Amino acid sequence: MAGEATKDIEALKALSMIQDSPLLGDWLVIMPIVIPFLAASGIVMMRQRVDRHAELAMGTCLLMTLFNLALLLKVLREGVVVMEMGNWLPPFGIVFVVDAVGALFALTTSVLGFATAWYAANDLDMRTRRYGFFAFLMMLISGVSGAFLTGDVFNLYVWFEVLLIASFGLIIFGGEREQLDGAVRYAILNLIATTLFLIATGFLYGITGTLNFADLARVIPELPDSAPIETVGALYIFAFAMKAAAFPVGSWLPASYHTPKLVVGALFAGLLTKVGVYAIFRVNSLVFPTPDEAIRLTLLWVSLITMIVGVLGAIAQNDMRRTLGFLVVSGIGSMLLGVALGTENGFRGAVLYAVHSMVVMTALYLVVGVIQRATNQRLMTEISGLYRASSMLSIVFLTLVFAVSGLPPFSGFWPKVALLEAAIEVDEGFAAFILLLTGLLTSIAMGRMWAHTFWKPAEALANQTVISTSVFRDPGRMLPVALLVAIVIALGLFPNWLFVAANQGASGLIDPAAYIEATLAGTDRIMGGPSQ
Amino acid sequence: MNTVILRTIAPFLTSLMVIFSIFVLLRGHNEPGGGFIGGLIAASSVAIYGIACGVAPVRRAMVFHPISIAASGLFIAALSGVASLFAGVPYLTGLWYFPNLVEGVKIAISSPLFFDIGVWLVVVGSISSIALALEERELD
Amino acid sequence: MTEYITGVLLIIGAIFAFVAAVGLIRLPDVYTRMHAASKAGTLGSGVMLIAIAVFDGNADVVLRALAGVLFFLLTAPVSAHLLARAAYCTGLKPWSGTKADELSGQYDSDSLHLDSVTSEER
Amino acid sequence: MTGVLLANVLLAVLWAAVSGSFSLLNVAFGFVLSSVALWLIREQYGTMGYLNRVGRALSLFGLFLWELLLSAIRVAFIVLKPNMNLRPAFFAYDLRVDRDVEITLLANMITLTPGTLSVDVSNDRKTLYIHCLTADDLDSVREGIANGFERKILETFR
Amino acid sequence: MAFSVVAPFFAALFAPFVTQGLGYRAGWVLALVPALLFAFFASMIPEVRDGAPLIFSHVWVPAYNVTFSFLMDGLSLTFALLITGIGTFILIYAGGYLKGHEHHGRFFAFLLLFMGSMLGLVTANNLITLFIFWELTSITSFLLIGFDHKREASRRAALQALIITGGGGLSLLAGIVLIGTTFDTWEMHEILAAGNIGDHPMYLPILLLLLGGAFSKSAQVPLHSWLPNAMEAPTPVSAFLHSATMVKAGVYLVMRMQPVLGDTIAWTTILPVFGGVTLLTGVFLGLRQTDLKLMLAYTTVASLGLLVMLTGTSHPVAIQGAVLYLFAHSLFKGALFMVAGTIDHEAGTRDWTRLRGLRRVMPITFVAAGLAALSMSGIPPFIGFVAKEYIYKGVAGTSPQHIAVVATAVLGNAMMMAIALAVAIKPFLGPKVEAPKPAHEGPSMLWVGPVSLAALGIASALLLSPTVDNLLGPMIHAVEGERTVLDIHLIPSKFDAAVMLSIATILLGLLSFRYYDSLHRATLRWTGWGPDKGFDQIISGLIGFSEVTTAVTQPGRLRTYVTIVFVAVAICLWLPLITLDGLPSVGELPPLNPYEWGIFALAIVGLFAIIVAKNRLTAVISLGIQGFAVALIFLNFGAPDLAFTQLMVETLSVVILALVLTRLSLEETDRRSPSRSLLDGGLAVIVGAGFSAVLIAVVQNPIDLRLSEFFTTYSQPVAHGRNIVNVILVDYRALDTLGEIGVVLVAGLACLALIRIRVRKTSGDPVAPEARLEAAE
Amino acid sequence: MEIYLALLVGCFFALAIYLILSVHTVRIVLGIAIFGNAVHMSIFAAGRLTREVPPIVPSGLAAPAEITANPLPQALILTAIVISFSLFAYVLVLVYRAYQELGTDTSTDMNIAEPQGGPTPDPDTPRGY
Amino acid sequence: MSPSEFLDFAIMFSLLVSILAFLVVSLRLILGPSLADRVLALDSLLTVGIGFIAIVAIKTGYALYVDVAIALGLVGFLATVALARFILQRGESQPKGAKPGTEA
Ligand code: NA
Ligand code: NA
Repeated sequence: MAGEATKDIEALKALSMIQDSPLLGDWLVIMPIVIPFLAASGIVMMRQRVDRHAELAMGTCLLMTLFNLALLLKVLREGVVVMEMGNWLPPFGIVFVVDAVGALFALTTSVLGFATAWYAANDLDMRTRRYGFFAFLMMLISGVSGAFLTGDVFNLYVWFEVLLIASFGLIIFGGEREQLDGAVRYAILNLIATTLFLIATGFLYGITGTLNFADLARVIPELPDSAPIETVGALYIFAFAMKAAAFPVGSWLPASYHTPKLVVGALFAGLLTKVGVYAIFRVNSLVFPTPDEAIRLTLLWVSLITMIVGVLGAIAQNDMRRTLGFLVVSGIGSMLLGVALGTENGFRGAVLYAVHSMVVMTALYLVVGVIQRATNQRLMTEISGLYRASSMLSIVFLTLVFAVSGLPPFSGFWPKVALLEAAIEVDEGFAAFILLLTGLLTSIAMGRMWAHTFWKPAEALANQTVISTSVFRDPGRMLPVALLVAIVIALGLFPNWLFVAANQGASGLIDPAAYIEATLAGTDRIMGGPSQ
Repeated sequence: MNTVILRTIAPFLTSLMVIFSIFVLLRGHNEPGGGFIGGLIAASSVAIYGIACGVAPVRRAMVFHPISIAASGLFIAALSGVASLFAGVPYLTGLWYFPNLVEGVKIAISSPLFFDIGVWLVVVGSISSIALALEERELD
Repeated sequence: MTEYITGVLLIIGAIFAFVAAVGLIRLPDVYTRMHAASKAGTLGSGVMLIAIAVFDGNADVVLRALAGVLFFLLTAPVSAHLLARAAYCTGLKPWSGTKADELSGQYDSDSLHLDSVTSEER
Repeated sequence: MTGVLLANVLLAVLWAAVSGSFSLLNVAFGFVLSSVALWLIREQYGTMGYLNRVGRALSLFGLFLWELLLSAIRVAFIVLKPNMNLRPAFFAYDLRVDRDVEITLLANMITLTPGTLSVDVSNDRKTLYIHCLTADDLDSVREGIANGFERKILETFR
Repeated sequence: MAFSVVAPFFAALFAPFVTQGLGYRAGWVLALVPALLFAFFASMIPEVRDGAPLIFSHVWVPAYNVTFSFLMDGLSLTFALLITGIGTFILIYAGGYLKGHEHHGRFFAFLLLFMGSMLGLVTANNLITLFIFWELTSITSFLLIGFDHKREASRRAALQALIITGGGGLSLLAGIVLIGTTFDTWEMHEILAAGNIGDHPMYLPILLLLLGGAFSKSAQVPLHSWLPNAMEAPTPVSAFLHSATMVKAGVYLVMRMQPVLGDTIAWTTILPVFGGVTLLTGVFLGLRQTDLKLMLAYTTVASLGLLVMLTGTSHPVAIQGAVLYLFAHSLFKGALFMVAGTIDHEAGTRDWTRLRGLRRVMPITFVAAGLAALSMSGIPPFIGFVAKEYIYKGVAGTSPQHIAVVATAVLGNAMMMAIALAVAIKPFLGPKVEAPKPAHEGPSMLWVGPVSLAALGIASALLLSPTVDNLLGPMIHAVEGERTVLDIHLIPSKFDAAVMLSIATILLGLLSFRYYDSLHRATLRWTGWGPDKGFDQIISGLIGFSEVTTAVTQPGRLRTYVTIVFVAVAICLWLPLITLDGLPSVGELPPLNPYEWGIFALAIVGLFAIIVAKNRLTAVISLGIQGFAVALIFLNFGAPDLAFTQLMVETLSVVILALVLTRLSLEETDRRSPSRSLLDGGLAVIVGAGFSAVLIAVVQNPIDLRLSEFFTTYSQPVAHGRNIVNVILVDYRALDTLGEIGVVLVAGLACLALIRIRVRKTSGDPVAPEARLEAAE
Repeated sequence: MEIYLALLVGCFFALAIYLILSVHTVRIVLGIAIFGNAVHMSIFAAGRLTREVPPIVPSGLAAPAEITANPLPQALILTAIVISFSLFAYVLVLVYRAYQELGTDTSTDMNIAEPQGGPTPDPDTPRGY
Repeated sequence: MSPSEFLDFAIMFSLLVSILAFLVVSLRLILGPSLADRVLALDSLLTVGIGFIAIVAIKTGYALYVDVAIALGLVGFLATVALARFILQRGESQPKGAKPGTEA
């Protein structure tokens, strides 16, 4: 009797669950979530041991970096890696599906997490830590990683919320009045964006009856009625464009990114908007592979205007941090351009640009953080004489100036060439022109910043800048920056592996057959499906 | 609030609500309820206790800082999924164990149960810590 | 039979709930309205919970329904007390038709300390 | 007293274990059975006081329920009559009970019974301030409370 | 080969340390690097002379088809030799020139970086590689021009150079990418092998884009202004980058692409016009100057114009002239710049109106200056003379429309001669006047370079045939794109038009020198707008434009942002519905129960109450009503868990609101003007109706319930739970729940931090040293 | 049935948006709360409505005997409700603290983070080089 | 009337009456006039809601909804407590027109 019941259960399990045990390597897929979750809860539990928080966070990020590196190599070698949470057949359970783009972004995330944790470990006071800075950091990283790795649209929403609330926590550290003002703007506008994401997901479920990306890719072409799904597509693109801070709905970013602590700004600049861009990749690739021409054109114009508006905003600023905020926006425009072109090369350019932008913007924020620590000033007109003060800082900053402007031989060059090629090959000459113009304007903005703050001698200002050069010799602050700058240079000099990953990622985004197959093959075997 | 009536009745209500919340938690897998709802009920009870008797007694009663309790919940929940690593199944796969305590009395120990307990702890801890912090803020 | 009892209990409960609502509208001030809300309201919902107990009859449901009723009986008067006190302390004047107010002047306006009055003082 | 209650509960659980069912009915039945058993040994351990008190508590509860019903009906009549003949008042009531639990119980009961509503207890716990709907004869109201709930509470708890 | 390009970069890394150890003498040591490279490249001469171009290819970015590859033919070899050869002298010169400067090591490093970049540029085979080196020269030039960073003029000049050459670089990049998509390769030798593409539809865009890069780098009017301003850089830089090498990169590119892009109407029109205008503008502006370096800079502009003009004719002999002139110019201009620098260094000024009679105190420098100036003037037997001969041969022998070209060439050359004589003779001859510093001959480091280069100017002419056979011949072949038979001699074989033009040029030059002062004053009369002023206007205009744009796009008002967002939402909702004809039709409606109407009514009442609420608490409680109504709706449609949660959450929301609002004192009325209310209301209704319409459209078609059926089937037997919703939460979709409790935890933590953080009241201190957190426990 | 709910949801959205467009931060917060409710009901309706039968397997059965309400949207909404609540609590506390520290609850008066609230260019922008 | 018909009638009747009660109570909530009136209205609303849930429980046959009703009672009490305190503190600590942000 009991045996029969057990047999029944086994039979039912065979129908509802994946039968093969996951390889140990498949666990790499979930580690970017589990490790920081455990670390974050550990940090909060150890509230009394504030001194250990930073070490725990750095260790976690380092471990994640190793795992993510292994994951990327695995993906590059074996193709898409899948893990079915709870062992349930997709699309019924939640799956993590990792392709080259996801793995690449997750790796970049953990590296940036490590650098910022390192910097923060030497920059933050004990009270900030006590209120959970590193826990927020861990949660932010897990949210971002989850967003990069998940294969389920509602789960993506959840990760968006995780990273959002973590960013809410981070943005308020610092104890300045303007932070609260900035945080209000940031919070309200971002809340609207994620809520729109949620409702679009509800509609999507109502139309298709499924939430799994791969399954959606199969179901949507069969739909009888295109109007609702196009609306949902428009809503998605809108919500993600807002998260990505694209014009005209990205005002929240320049309105708030300059207010938090610099190390927080560094994290945000590196990670947050890219999640929006990544979501656009996914949705574009799997859910709405052939969007309405109007949507595509809109996206194209949005991307171009975002580039220009962003960089013009950067030129107009005096506050160095605000300049960087606008540059983040401008970079988003470049990535969106790649998406809007809708070609494999476009996606490749966008992926390359995203990785570059993540590293460079984080590094720039950290460098500005060092500068502010040393000078206690934030306005370009109030800072000068840095060139003489530290050659190390000069090299670092100048490298970043050239990188962010897209000049070779640094990380910004390759994405620009790739995007340029993508634009030119589909005869979008104007887009190519705007892309190049943006690069030029960026070099103007950053070149002026360099001239004003570095070259201009300290004596040139009425209030001569007081520079505490000890900050520049503090390895705790300079080494993380140097690490990122080393990556910027390495990406410029040895971009091949990045191209390999981006090529594989972009071809997967254009033709997601492998993604779909990897996700649903097991289900098809059991239930009978397209691949049978 | 400094009234005899509320102060007298609040501890009683609190204990009642905590019991109810645990009941709702444990029963959630089969009937309406579960970790969230249970947690919200328990958090409500903490709020009542706090309003009636003040924050300090609540903090003493909870022993640990509520946010640490919440963190332990997240820890438990995240860890409950890792158990499946050793069972050779993917993350968060439900693992079930039905020991016979007394003859005929079957209870179920399962990873989803621990997961739900984690949910309960997180909700209780987190909401209590917000409420208590706001309550303390009132006084300063 | 259960159906009849259940039905009757429901109807009674609903009527009491309605009475409480009407009282809330018709009575002249917050203190008098509290009478309606705390008595009729509590009885109304209590009766309806008992209706469930009758209808279902399973021990666990009965027990919980009764526990619920008990809980309401415990909390409803406390709510009324707290609200009335809050209203009075913040200076909400009773209806002009109020005959007597022995509470008047007993609260200390800062600390909300409430003095006692003995029958002699009255 | 609590010791006896504990004994009662333990006996009920023992019954449930022995009879092999922890269903509510069975436990309740066990509780009644063990009460009977406790009653049997009343002379040796003085359990009679406990049982008496349970009986008085039940009677208090019954009185309360009845008053609640009456009260609700009375409110219904007042509210539904076209001309509500209201003569409300706040009055002070001198408490005889002085323990917090008893005061609370009394205040709650007063609220749920006809025409009266406890507003607050003075800080020295000597006076209960009550709001009533029909203040024609406050002294008889006071007397009703004193001889009704307050006396029963004192009987139950002392 | 790749190593030879990379070597200067490595040397640059060590330069600061070498300088730290050896002081200014490091110049001698570091000069070994280019000297050795020169030897290395010289060793390639026979191979290049005899055979096909050499290609050295290394794998670099196979995933993007970019190789680290180099092409060695006559063109690149000549350039490489010029770069390393002149570079050797420049490094030596720099050792003496900047002796004692605090950033001397950095300067050497920059110079070496530049040298490597320039070598890479001229030897690159892969166009992407070429571009990278191209931009590297811009970057190093930026650093070198701004070397004297304390002066605003230096910073301006550096930025100007970066922006103009960088902008041109972007144009070049676009052209390169276009070539890549057109030819499907970026390997130069493959592109050269493909032959002329004058007929290709993409020809004109490619040409224009490449010329954009070349003209900016080679300072063609109107992009020339950065070059004279770049004279802010220390003289070794001017001599090396801004005369001998970097500015020739554009010419190099034009010459390199001549076989592929040349000999079309566009080519032979655009290049000569720009080149000619540049030539004349250069000499005109050069005459205005009193600063020796600026005079030389403008003649450099002019020379670059001449080179572009000649290459633009696509005439074989003109190209021979161009190659000869390029070679000659590198030698004499490098020497003259160093001379000017030495004068400045020793006499303390470069103003020719304040310098006289230095020949006695600076004899060696004078000799160098004289030799170089004679070469520049095209006097035999200098290499400059040969160059001019062949220039005239080329332009005179061509068709009549080249009259203009001939006239331009003659006028330009004559004026350059006048300026050359002015530079080389005026400071040295005449009575000695008091200079700011007591002048004397510089140390050997300062004269080795100029003397050697000037001497080479005569030596190469005297040894013309080996020079041409080994070096310039292969270069000419590379530029012409075919191996023509060369007939180049120092002594003209017959008295032809070219000789006449040469004589005319010399006579005109001498005449101009005779009346140099009045000529100089005459040019000064013309004052007005120029591209240099335009640059400032463009930059400040850009800043102003940015400010205005940003004020519009980022007005700083939350309400504006929110309004924009919802307008966009309205468009997203309605546009697809309308354009795709997806407006839902409401057909038969199933009846609602009366009490369901009641619940809906309750919800509406709650909403209404919020709007009319005059104070916070009313609004909060009304919020409770609508939340309560939502819970009843959930309950009514079979969602007890939802109703349960909704009730709890709504109540807790009300509680937290009450806790928070205790301290908030808010406006009682919604401060909106009637028109604003109408606008907001209209937008709200449009968006709300949009959501309704989309939702109706969504539910019109039947839904696929696969997922829920699966959950229902396996909940009890496999997942051991009867409450399917809970099983979904803790099993099927437990990961959602995990993330969600993460949110709950972080929200708690964030609120805690928010409540505890103490905010400073003063806003005077712009940077928070530390967070102001209150110790809580 | 869904259509009725859709229309109701429209009202919720409209009111929520009207509130969010206000300049008073507390009204914005209330609007966000209602916005959340509207979204939850939208998802509920999008998953189709079934009256009264909850997705619970009766005791002793392996599967429900009759057609139940769609459980998946319920689970999604539950997750969303808890998340919205958390964010709501945060935003509320944030608005409260902003009010305390900035002294205003009116977004038009909050101009510290972005001081140049008007169309006039910022005179501080550095010029020159 | 058969038992089940009677029950159906009773359910429908009580549902309608409850809804009516909801609406009437909401009226008080909107009218006020005092804060205490509104809080009292909310409290009554929840009380009626408990009854409503009981009716739905009987209507659907899912007696377990009684838990929802109990929970509503619990949190309803909490809401009243919190709001009563809100009234006290609003009336006391911050008179109208007080400038915000004056503390700490
Ligand atoms: Na960002
Ligand atoms: Na749950």
